[in-house]
Parts: sequence; structure tokens; C-alpha cells
Amino acid sequence: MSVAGEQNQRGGINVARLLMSFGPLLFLAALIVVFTVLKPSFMDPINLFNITRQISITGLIALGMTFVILTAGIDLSVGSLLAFCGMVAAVVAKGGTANTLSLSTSGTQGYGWFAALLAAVVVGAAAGGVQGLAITRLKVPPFVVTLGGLTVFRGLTLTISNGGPISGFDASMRWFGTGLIGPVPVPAIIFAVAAILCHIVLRYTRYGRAVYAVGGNAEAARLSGLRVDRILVSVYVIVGFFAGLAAFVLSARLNSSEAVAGIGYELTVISAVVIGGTSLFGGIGSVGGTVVGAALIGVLQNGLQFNNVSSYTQSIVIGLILILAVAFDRWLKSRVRR
Amino acid sequence: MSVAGEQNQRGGINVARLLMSFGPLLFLAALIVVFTVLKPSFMDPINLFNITRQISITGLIALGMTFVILTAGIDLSVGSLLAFCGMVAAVVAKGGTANTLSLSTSGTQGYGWFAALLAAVVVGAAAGGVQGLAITRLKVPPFVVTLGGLTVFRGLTLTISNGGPISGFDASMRWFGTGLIGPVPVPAIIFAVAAILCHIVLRYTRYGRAVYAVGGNAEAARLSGLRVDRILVSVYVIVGFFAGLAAFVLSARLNSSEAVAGIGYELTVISAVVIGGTSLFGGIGSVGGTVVGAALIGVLQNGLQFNNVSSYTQSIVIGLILILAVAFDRWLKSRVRR
Amino acid sequence: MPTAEAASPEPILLAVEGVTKHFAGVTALSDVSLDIRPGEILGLLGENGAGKSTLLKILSGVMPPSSGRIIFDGADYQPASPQDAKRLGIVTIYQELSLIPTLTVAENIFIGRAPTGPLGLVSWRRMEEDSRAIIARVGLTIDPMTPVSALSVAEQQLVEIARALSLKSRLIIMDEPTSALTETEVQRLLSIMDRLRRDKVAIMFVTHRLEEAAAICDRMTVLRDGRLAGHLDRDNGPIELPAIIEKMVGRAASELYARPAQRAIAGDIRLSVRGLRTVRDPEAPHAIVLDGVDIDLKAGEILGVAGLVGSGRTELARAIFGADRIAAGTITLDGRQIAPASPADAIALGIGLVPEDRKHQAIFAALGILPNFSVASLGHFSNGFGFMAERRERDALAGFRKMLSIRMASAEQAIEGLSGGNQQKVILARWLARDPKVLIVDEPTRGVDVGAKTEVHQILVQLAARGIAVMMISSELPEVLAVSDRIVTMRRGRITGQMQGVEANEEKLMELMALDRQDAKGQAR
Amino acid sequence: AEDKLTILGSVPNLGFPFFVHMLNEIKAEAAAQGVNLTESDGQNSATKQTADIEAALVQKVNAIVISPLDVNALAPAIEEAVKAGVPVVTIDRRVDGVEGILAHVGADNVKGGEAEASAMVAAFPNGAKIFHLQGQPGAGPAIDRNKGVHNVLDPLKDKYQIIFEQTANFARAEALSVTEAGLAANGKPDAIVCANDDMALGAMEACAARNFTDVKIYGFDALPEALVAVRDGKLAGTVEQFPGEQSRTAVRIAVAYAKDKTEPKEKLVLLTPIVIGKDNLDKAERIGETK
Ligand SMILES: Nc1ncnc2c1ncn2[C@@H]1O[C@H](COP(=O)(O)OP(=O)(O)OP(=O)(O)O)[C@@H](O)[C@H]1O
Ligand SMILES: Nc1ncnc2c1ncn2[C@@H]1O[C@H](COP(=O)(O)OP(=O)(O)OP(=O)(O)O)[C@@H](O)[C@H]1O
Ligand SMILES: [Mg+2]
Ligand SMILES: [Mg+2]
Repeated sequence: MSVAGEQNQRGGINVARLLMSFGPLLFLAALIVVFTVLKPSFMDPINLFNITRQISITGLIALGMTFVILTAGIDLSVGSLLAFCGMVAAVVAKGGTANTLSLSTSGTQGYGWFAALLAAVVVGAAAGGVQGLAITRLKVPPFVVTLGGLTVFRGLTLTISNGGPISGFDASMRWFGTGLIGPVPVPAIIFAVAAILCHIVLRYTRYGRAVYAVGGNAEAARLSGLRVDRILVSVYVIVGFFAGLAAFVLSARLNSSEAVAGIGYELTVISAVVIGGTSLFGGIGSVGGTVVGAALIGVLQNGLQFNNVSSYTQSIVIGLILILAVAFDRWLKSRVRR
Repeated sequence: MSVAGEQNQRGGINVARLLMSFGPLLFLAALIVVFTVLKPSFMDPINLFNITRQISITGLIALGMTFVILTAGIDLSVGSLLAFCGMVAAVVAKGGTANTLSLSTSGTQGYGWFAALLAAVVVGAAAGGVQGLAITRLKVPPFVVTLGGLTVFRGLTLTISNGGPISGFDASMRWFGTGLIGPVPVPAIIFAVAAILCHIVLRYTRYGRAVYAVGGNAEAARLSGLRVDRILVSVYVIVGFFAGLAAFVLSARLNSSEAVAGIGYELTVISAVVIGGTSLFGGIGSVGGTVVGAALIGVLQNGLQFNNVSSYTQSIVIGLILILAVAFDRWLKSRVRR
Repeated sequence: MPTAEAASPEPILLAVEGVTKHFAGVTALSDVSLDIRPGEILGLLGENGAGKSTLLKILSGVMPPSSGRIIFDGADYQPASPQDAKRLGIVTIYQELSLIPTLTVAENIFIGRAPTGPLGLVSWRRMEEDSRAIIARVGLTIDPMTPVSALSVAEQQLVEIARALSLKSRLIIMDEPTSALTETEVQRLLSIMDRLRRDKVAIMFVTHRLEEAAAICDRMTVLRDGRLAGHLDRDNGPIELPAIIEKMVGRAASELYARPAQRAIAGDIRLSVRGLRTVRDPEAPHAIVLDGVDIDLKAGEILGVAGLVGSGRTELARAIFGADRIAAGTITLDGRQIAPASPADAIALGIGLVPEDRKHQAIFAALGILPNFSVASLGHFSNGFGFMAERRERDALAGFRKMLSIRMASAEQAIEGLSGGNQQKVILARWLARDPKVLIVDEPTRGVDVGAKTEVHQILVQLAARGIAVMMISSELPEVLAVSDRIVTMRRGRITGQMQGVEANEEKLMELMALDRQDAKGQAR
Repeated sequence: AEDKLTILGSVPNLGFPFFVHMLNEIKAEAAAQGVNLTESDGQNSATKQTADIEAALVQKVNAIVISPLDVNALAPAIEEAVKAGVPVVTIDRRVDGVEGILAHVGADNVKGGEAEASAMVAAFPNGAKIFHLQGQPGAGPAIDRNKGVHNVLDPLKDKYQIIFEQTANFARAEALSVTEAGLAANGKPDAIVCANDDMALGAMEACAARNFTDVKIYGFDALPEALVAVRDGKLAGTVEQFPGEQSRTAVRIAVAYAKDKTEPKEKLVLLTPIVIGKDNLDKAERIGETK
């Protein structure tokens, strides 16, 4: 290979790299332009902050899901786990299942927001860990284990709440859902900080690189001396942790934990990750992509609602645009490689 | 390798084979024994036929899904496609969207059951084909294409039905859902015949061989002269066809096509396939396994309901048993391999 | 530390005592014992399926033995995972490459031990620089930030070797590290091994190229059918190839490369390629691009294609086979111009290709031997209604099993469970079953043992004798010299020379393979 | 001792508090009547509810009390029960076209939607700008309630404009997001009409966040949580359909018939849905649960 060839190749790769990460981003930008043209008030800061707040819940889970999918795994239980952790947080925050309905709490009987947050993330991480162990020890595929988890956690949630919601948290807890720091909603800040941390972990730590390695080829990773099983368990702990964190934020935002929360979230979350360019076969992907994927879905939903598009048409448009966004990304990549 | 060794290995493999295909079956048998002991009337022929009728809808789709998963693909759109095809069948059967609610039709304005059936399966197969083309031509992963399909087909269904159901078919059409041949429900017979045909196709035809090859190693399949893209498209056509057939049977059984039909079916259907031992990574699996998987889920639901287990507990038990059934299967296989 | 043997200056580093390993009914190893000392290169030889890789996998902690004992450095050694082996300084180069395709070369080299900077964060810059130096040791000049999936098999092999060499090791286990390499790289590796020997590293070396083994090994241990067939020691004079072969196969050695003297081929031109150019494939951006290749292939001849790694031989084969897109040029088969747009087209026209990367491009690992065998001839083995004619299929497989002496338990057995050489024979059988007009074989004996290699050569010769035009790409010059009627050499996507087989020798070929034709310079892309 | 009677109590979806309450009331009344109860949760699937009925028929239950998920799709299963001689009483949603149903006890969702919209109209005699949050597309109650709302508002289009109409799938979190988008796009409305209480509570949070405390928000179902919000003046009203009363009446009718073939006095018991506001909180069935 000649020197000229090499340089060219390198240059090619850099441009490719740039555009590859920009594929979904370009698409997102195009969407924003379209919606702004349709209705300029789409760009109103209030609306933009609404969108950031809205994507923060599924976005947080999508961060954890990125780890899981990078290992070629999947977690279908996140929606149910979110409901479960939210219910646990509510029980802790209210000091029991009694008095579940008062919308304004004096905050005297409960254990406070910190205990609630802790309970949510610990339960989430533990539940994820149990699923991870089932995957690695019992050798049951992640799809099956977490599909089981999906129904088990929903059943547990309904059992502890007896079907009803638990509502009414104190102001300090509610701040995590509804508060602002300057003009920025607190959930959006939590999401941003979490995304940056996840990016650093995946890109700049040995652990993160090991996650990619396991997803790239688990057998080769094992032969290279990585503790594959531990890494697999850890990613389910991480996604469980984020489901717990998202549950806490959602409960704080709604001032209520509901047994029916999070139904169908697994598909939204996985979409965000996949649209962001992470391969379901593992080893390829990034946190940045996931954030863009989550934003794309959020902007699409908000923009269509903003224009009061009928819900039937919304379904059709959202489905087509998801496919188009990914098709565009593939097309761009194949062009750039030439 | 000594001659003794060879013989030994042969023996080993045969026992392994037997037990491998019997893993989920053993588990199913155990479940049936447990439920019969708990409540002997579980074995009442009427109940057993009820179960066969109940599993026939998702079972039919699971047959098609087996083809898809054997190629390492997935189809999340089946639930929505079922609703869509059901609505199309209803429109054809009733000769339009007018007069949608009369439960008893004179049958004069419609085009009859055959046209309805034909419309359902043709539309299903065509929709599957379009998705298959998006997968092979646009190079968008099956997960994304069919996730898009999931929302698109639901939106289309709602659009043609304007949200409401279309009800009331003539007796000849209803026979496919509620009729009996001897003591056996017609849907169960349709399912059984379809399962046998699928088994023959996958096991004894060159097309079936090609499906396994494409799933086992797509690149090697291409270099062996298989038209990989065509085969990929074909499996989505097949699953679409079965979604259409299932839709027809379901509409006939309920005497109604609903816009909300089939929500969440994708997970039930994929569970049946995976519990039956088909690998989500392609190349491994069988129709027999899928039938057992579908039966296992059906028996579990019926048995728990039969014993008046509370609905919340049902969720928990079903989730755990799904995981256990697959874990048992893996354990058995690993034992046999030693 | 107590010494095991008085005569030896070095204590035994690793001793295997009576190790046995069973798989689902197969006994892969039976009561095998051997030992190795620091600063020693031990050759581990045997036919395909003799149990070499199995033994090495046990040593590197991939799987436990069924029974027997291993002693490392004087202590009982029972690794539970490759990690345990690594910690003790036992480093392995696996036969089936163990790189992670989605990661870059640099990351693969530093897997699990990436250099970190402040805050314990991975330093990508240092990783790139250090890995550039590490791969340079084995003569690789690719960009370390290239993903491994874009490398050829040979390059991957070199990366894997480079990685192993960069680890602190006391014992290096090499399972066929040279199978994908050409002479130059092999020589470089052998000299590196020699240096390691002087640094008192112990090396266990598996190869099917006996010349290499004879050149570098201090001692050899030979396995046959999972049992110890004997030890050979250089101290008692140089190790002769026939002696090794006799131990391996259990009978007196037949002639290596048993090609009858090259016949003058007078067949018609069957395949003719003119001005063939390929485009850069977006899926494989680093692949060599063919730059105007002219080549003729006559019925009944074996055309050897020689070249260094990256010379474009594989690309030529793929282009003819319709697997890659062609930018310009014509291909003529039996006087008719053809333009295969896919392998399916090429196959229908009577062209076959045995690809170089068996694992990724040829075998269906989880499927049985029968479907692996018949996948390219489904039409042939099925009736008009599309149903498989299994009886015929099985009979055909049984015939090839005998002809190629494939060691297998049953037609249902997963091909994964076969040794590499036997897998290769099944792939050959896949194409023989089609009875092609033109058969292109890319590294046909990669990982195939001497006995089977001779068989493969004989098969190729027989095919040619039947009038089939055979194009054989091989990185093993002795092999090219032994079977080819005519030989062409390639470099950078161009043909650099050709000669009759009888006129050729290694020196001449090496010279042509390294030759940059004047007009090839400066327009390599 | 004589065998106790067994009845099947089936509701469409125990994921929703409304139906949990319904089943609880069925349970309580069954206990009071001294009969065994087999519970069934349709899990939002017509096939599941059908399967439950089929299983119950095999077990030879003496009567069936059911709130069908979908009036058309459940008709064949109910027909089968009638044919098997098992008395069926339907609650809440009425199955047309099946002969021989013992009785129906219900409050029409269309009527409820009409009541909800009428209450809103009454609150804004001079007209209003309205957001309308609809239920899950295709679901029976969503269709009926939507119909009721439009029955009232469509003729008054000039004064009462629905400027924003979206589904929030009966879910609180979605209602919150959708309302946020609606507020950003259209500014403050005068009223928000929602197809259930969960969505009303979600819309309430969205308005609270923007400090739009004077938007009148209407819910549906009169869940305790909504009643609290009505009491506190955060919701303007919610529609009460008396599900508990419906359930208990249905069980009484079914058990009476199963015991000694007592025909019900009326085959059709229709409770008129009312809108609960701050002033008539005491009329709410579940007001006791808000203490
Ligand atoms: N995972 C496995 N399951 C079953 N049988 C196996 C497995 N691995 C190896 N074997 C069998 O064990 C025997 C020894 O195989 P091994 O791979 O050690 O041979 P080898 O000497 O390395 O051959 P080669 O030179 O072809 O690489 C073979 O008969 C093979 O079929
Ligand atoms: N499938 C592939 N994907 C991406 N790159 C490839 C692929 N195959 C080959 N290459 C690239 O093409 C170049 C030449 O390939 P290769 O080494 O196979 O050539 P060759 O002449 O066939 O040599 P050899 O036969 O020794 O492997 C290498 O630099 C490699 O990076
Ligand atoms: Mg080997
Ligand atoms: Mg090559």
C-alpha cells in the first residue's frame, strides 16, 4: 500500500467518522428546520425545554440500554422495572402504602427524597443484577430473561400498589421532576450529566472498552482474558440503575407513581439506541448517538403534536421517519466510504 | 479417532438430539401434570380444545416468525399487521366500511369469506414483502424496519376503521373461528395443518435448507450461490402471510375486527419461537419447537386462570416459568453434551 | 528451585502428565504427557484432528482436562479461565483467530490493558503510538486505528502475533500462527522466535508446514489420534521430515507434494480475463483494488497464483466469481463473454470458489456436515418440486468422505466439531459435488496436515486431468511450485510475471512477487 | 353441606384503578352473598378475556358477571355462555345482538362524555377554547367518550372550539407531555377535557408548571385521587359512573338468578352518569377513600 494510498485512506476515515456520527444528527437538524418552518413557535425556548424534559426519562434508560446493546444484549424489562422502582420510591417517600392519595403531603411520615432516590436506584440495579445473573449463570438468552422480567416486575408493581397509584410527594422530591436551574429543567440536567458520564466511561475507561470488546466477540474477549460474565452482569446492573433513576425523576415530575407507568417504553428506548447507530449485534455504537436518537424521537413526537396532527397520522409518520432516519444514516455511511 | 469412539459419539449425538428436542416438551408435560393434579377438570377435552383454539392465533404467526428468526431477523410488526389485515378482511367481508356494527349480516353486500381471506393474506404478505425490501435494499436492520411497521400498520388500521371495530360476519366466515370438525375446533386444525406444512418446508425442501444457511452465515450463503436477499424478503412475506391468516381466523372467531387487536402479540409470538429453542442469532431451530413453545404459553395461561390465580400473581408466575423453561432446556443440553 | 533432570541446565517450566479430554463421546486426547523448558521451542505436530489445539486450549485455560495433571513452574496448574493463564505469563495465539472485529487494531493489541493517563482514563494517543511500534515488529505498516474487520486473514494473523509478543510471557503457545502467512512474514516470525528463545521464553509451536518446524524447533512432540506418538529431539542430529511424517501418520511417508512432472498443457483457453479493474468497495475500504489484470486459464491446467500478502490475489478470485463489483474489463468463459453479477451467477456458469477465510466465508458453524456439504448444489440434490433428495445427498457425501478421507462421526454432526483440516475437506467436497468448469481455490490447504495436503493436491491434479481449469492461490511457495502447471505472480493488484511450472523456483518467484513494475508505481490506487 | 355457588367476575384490565375498584366491589358483594368468585383480568386483550370465559365454562360456573373489553369482540364468548345455560350479567358496556343476556347494568360512556362536555359548557357560558385529550385509539371507552364530547360540542362549534385534540393513551405521563406541547403551541386554553382522570391529572401538572392555575380541567371515572384534586380545586370536575353500584347490583341479580331462577325486575339498569364538582363531592361513590 503506497503512502499516497494510506493518506487518502486516513483522510477518508476521518471524514467518514465525522459524517457517520453526524448522520442521525443531520436528520434531526432537518426535522427541526421543517417543524420551525411549519410553526415558528416550535423554536420557543419553552417548547425546546419541554422537549428536553420529555426525552430525559426515556433518555436516561436509553443510556443504560446503550451499555446492554453494546454487549449484543437487550433489556425488554425496563418499562416494567421503571414502574416497579417508581412504586418502591413512592412507598419509601410516603413511608408506606397508606395515605397514598393526598396530593399534597406534609412530608412528616415519609423518609424523604434521598431515601426514595436511593431505594429506586438500588432496587433497579439489584433487579438488573438478578437478570444479569440469570443470563450468565442459567445461560438463558437476554431476550427471554428480560421478557420474563417484563411480566414479573409488572406483576410485582401491581401487587404492591394493588393496581392504584401512589401520589403526592413533598416539594424537595418534586424539584427533581419539575424544578429549574436557571431556565433549564432539572430532569434535562440530570440527563445531560448522566450522558456525559456514560460517554466518558464508555470511551475512556478500560471497563468501557471491555464492554465494546465483549459485544464485538464474546468468545474472543474471553480468550483475551476479560471476565466476560462479570461485564455482562454489570451492564444489566447499569440499565437497572438508570431505570431506577428515571423512575424517580418520572414520579417526581408526575407527583405520582403509577402501576401502569412505562408500558411500551422498552421499544422507545431501544429505538433511541438503534437510531443512534448502535448495532443490535454488539460492539458498535456510542452514547452520543443514543442522545441524538432520543432527541430525534422526542422532537418528532413533540413536533407532530405541536402541529396538532391527528394521532392516526402521527403513528404512520413516526414509523416511516424512524425507518428513513436509519436508512439515511446507512446511505451516508456507504457513500462516505467510497 | 477409534472406531469405538465413533460409535460412542453417534450414540451420544442421538440421545442428545432426542433430549434436545424434548427439553421444552418435558417441561410442557410437567406443567400439564401439575395442573391436572391441582384440578382434574383441566384435562376435560373441552378445556384442551379451548387451549388449542386459543394458541392457534399466536401460533400461526409464530410459525411465520420461525422462518424470520431462523434468518437472524425479527418482526415486531406482527401485532399491528394482524389488526391491519383483520380490518381489511372485515371491509372486504362487509363490502365497505359502512354498516360496520350490525352483528348479524345478511351477507348480501359483502364479498364473502373467500375474498376476505384472500385479501387478508395478500395484504399481509405484501406488507411483509415491503418490509423485507426495506431491510434488504435500504440496509435498515429488521428490528428498525418492523418497529416502524408496528406503528405504521397501527396507524393505517385506525385510519381505515376510524378507530372503531367492524363487526358482524356471515356464518360461513364465522365457521373458520368458531366451527368444529368432529370435536376439534377449526382454528386448531388450521394451525396444525399449517405447522405440518411449515415443518415439511423447513426440513425437507431446498428452500428450507437455504433459510437455515442464510441464518447460519449470510456471507457464506452468498458465496455458496444462494440469493440471500430474495430469501430474506421471502421470510417476511411468509410471516406477513401468516399474520393475515391469523387475522382472518381471529376476526371470524370474535365476529369482529378491532383496531386494537394484536397489541403486544409480537412479544408473545417471539417468546413461543424462542422457548421452542430457535436461536435469535439464526440458523438453529425448528417448527416443532415453536409449536411446543406456543403450547407451553397457552397451557400456562389457561392453567393459572383455571386455578383462579390472581391476575397479578399470574404475571409473576408466567414470567418466572418462561425463564425456567428455557433454563431447563439449556441445562438439559449442557448435560447431554458432556 | 529443585531441578527435575540433572542433565539439563534449565528446570522444567511446564509438564503435562497423562492428560485426557473427552467431548460428547469423542476422545480428543488420551493420556498425553510432555514437558517444556525455558528457552526451548517445542514443536507440537500431528494430523488434523490429532488433538493439538485441544491440548493447547487446556493449557491456556479455555477448557479443563477430563483427567490428568499439569505442573507449571513446579506447582499444580489448574487455570479456570484464560485470565488465570495470562496472569502466570502463559500467552496464546489461537488457531481460530481471537481478535475482536469491531475494534481497532490498537485496541485489540491493548485489550484489557489500555494505557491510561491522568484520572485513569484511557489515552488513545499513546495506545495508537505504542501499537504502531508493536505491529511494526512483525512487519505490519497498517494504521493501528483501522478496525480489524477490514483486515485480511494474514494481517489479522500478524496482529494476533504482535499482540502476543507484546505481552510479558514465560510461555507462548502458538497454534498454527503461520498458516495464513507468506514466506517473508514466516521468516520474520521465525527470527523473532529465535530471539525469544535466547531470552529464555518457552514456545510451543504448532504448524503443518514441517520445514518450518524442522528449521526452528529444538524438540518435537507428535500426536496421533489423541495419543502420544513419540518425541523427536534435535540433540541427536537434525530432525528429518520423513521421520516426522512417519510418526504423524503411523506409516512410512509418501512423497511430499506428489505432483507428477508438469505436463505440457495443450487444452483450450477456458477462462480469459482482460483489463480487469475493481472499484473500492464501501464495505471493505482497505481492500486492494485490481488495476488491469490479464490472465488466461486453460482447461485441464492448474494455474498457481503467487504473491505477497495484500497483492490482490483474493480480490482477483472474488472479482471473477462475481463476489465483488467490477469497474472495467472483460471475462470470457469458453469463448463467451460473461458478466457474473453475483456468486450465484458465477456458479450457474460453472465457476466455483473455495474462499480463504473458512470460518467467516465458508462454513455454517452450527449446521450439520450434510447441509454444509450440499449448500452449493441444492438444485442438484433436490427434485422438481423442490424437495431434497436426501438419499442421493447422503450417498454423495459418503463418496467424498471416502475420497478425501474426511474424519467425521456422522452427516448430522455440526461442522464446528471437526478439526480445521477436516472442515476444509468438507468445503472442497462442496465444490467437487458441483463438478465445475473452473475451480478457484484460495489457500486450499490452509491449516491442512501433510497427509491431507497431499490428498488435496492429488485431488486438484485429478480435477485438472478431468479437464477442469483450476486456479490455485497459495502463500506457500513449495505448494505452488509442486502442483502448478503454470504460475503467475501478483503485486498491488497487477500481474508481475508468469512462467511455466517446470521453469520456476522459489527465488524467481520471490523476485517477481516483490517486483514493482515501472508503470505500477505512483498509481497504486 | 351444600356446594357453594361459583360466579365468574371478569373485568377488562386490572392495570387500571377503575377496574380494580370494579373487581373489588364484585368481590365484596360476592362475599356478602356467600358465593365463590373466580376472578378474571382481560389484560386489555379480547382473546384473553374470551379464553377466561371459556375456561370458566369448562369449570361450570353458575353465573358470569362481566365488564367486556369490547362489546363486539366479546359477543361470541358471551353467546357461548348463554348457550351453555349460564346466566350472564354485563356491567358498564353493553353487548348488543346477543339474545338471552340476563341483564345489563351500566352507565353509558357516550352519556358520560356528553355530561362531561355539558359541565364544561355550563362553566363557560360565553364560549371557550378547549384542549381535548382522548383515550387509547381504538379502545371502546375512548371511542364512546370521544363521541359523547363531540355530540355536545360539535353543534356549538362557533363558541366552543377544540383548538388542540390529541390522544394521550389514557396515561398520565403522556398527558403531561402532550399538554406541554399543546400549551407551547397554542397558549393557555380555557378548559381541558380529558377522557379519564389519569390524563386529567397529567394535564393538571403541565398547567401547574406553567402557572396556568385557572384552566378548568375535566376528568372521567371519579377516582379517589381525582376527587381529592376536585376538592382542592385543582380539577374542575370528573364524571362519576358509579362502577361500584353497577358491580354490586350486577352480582345481586346474577346470584339471585343462579340460586333460584329469580328473574331480575328490570333487564336494563342504567345509572345516569353525573359530573362531580366541588359542590357535590358527597355524591361520589369513592369519596370515602379520600379521607
Ligand atoms: N468442541 C468440540 N466438540 C466436540 N469435538 C471436538 C471439539 N473440539 C475438538 N473436537 C474433536 O477433538 C479432536 C481433536 O481436535 P483438535 O482441534 O484438537 O485437532 P488439531 O490437532 O488441532 O487439528 P488441526 O490440525 O486440524 O487443527 C477432533 O476429532 C475434533 O473433532
Ligand atoms: N473482506 C475484506 N474486507 C476488508 N478488507 C479486505 C478484505 N479482504 C482483503 N482486504 C484487504 O485487502 C488487502 C489485500 O487482501 P489480501 O491480503 O487478501 O490479498 P491477497 O493478495 O489475496 O493476499 P493473501 O492471499 O496473501 O491474503 C489487505 O490489505 C486487506 O486489508
Ligand atoms: Mg488445531
Ligand atoms: Mg488472500
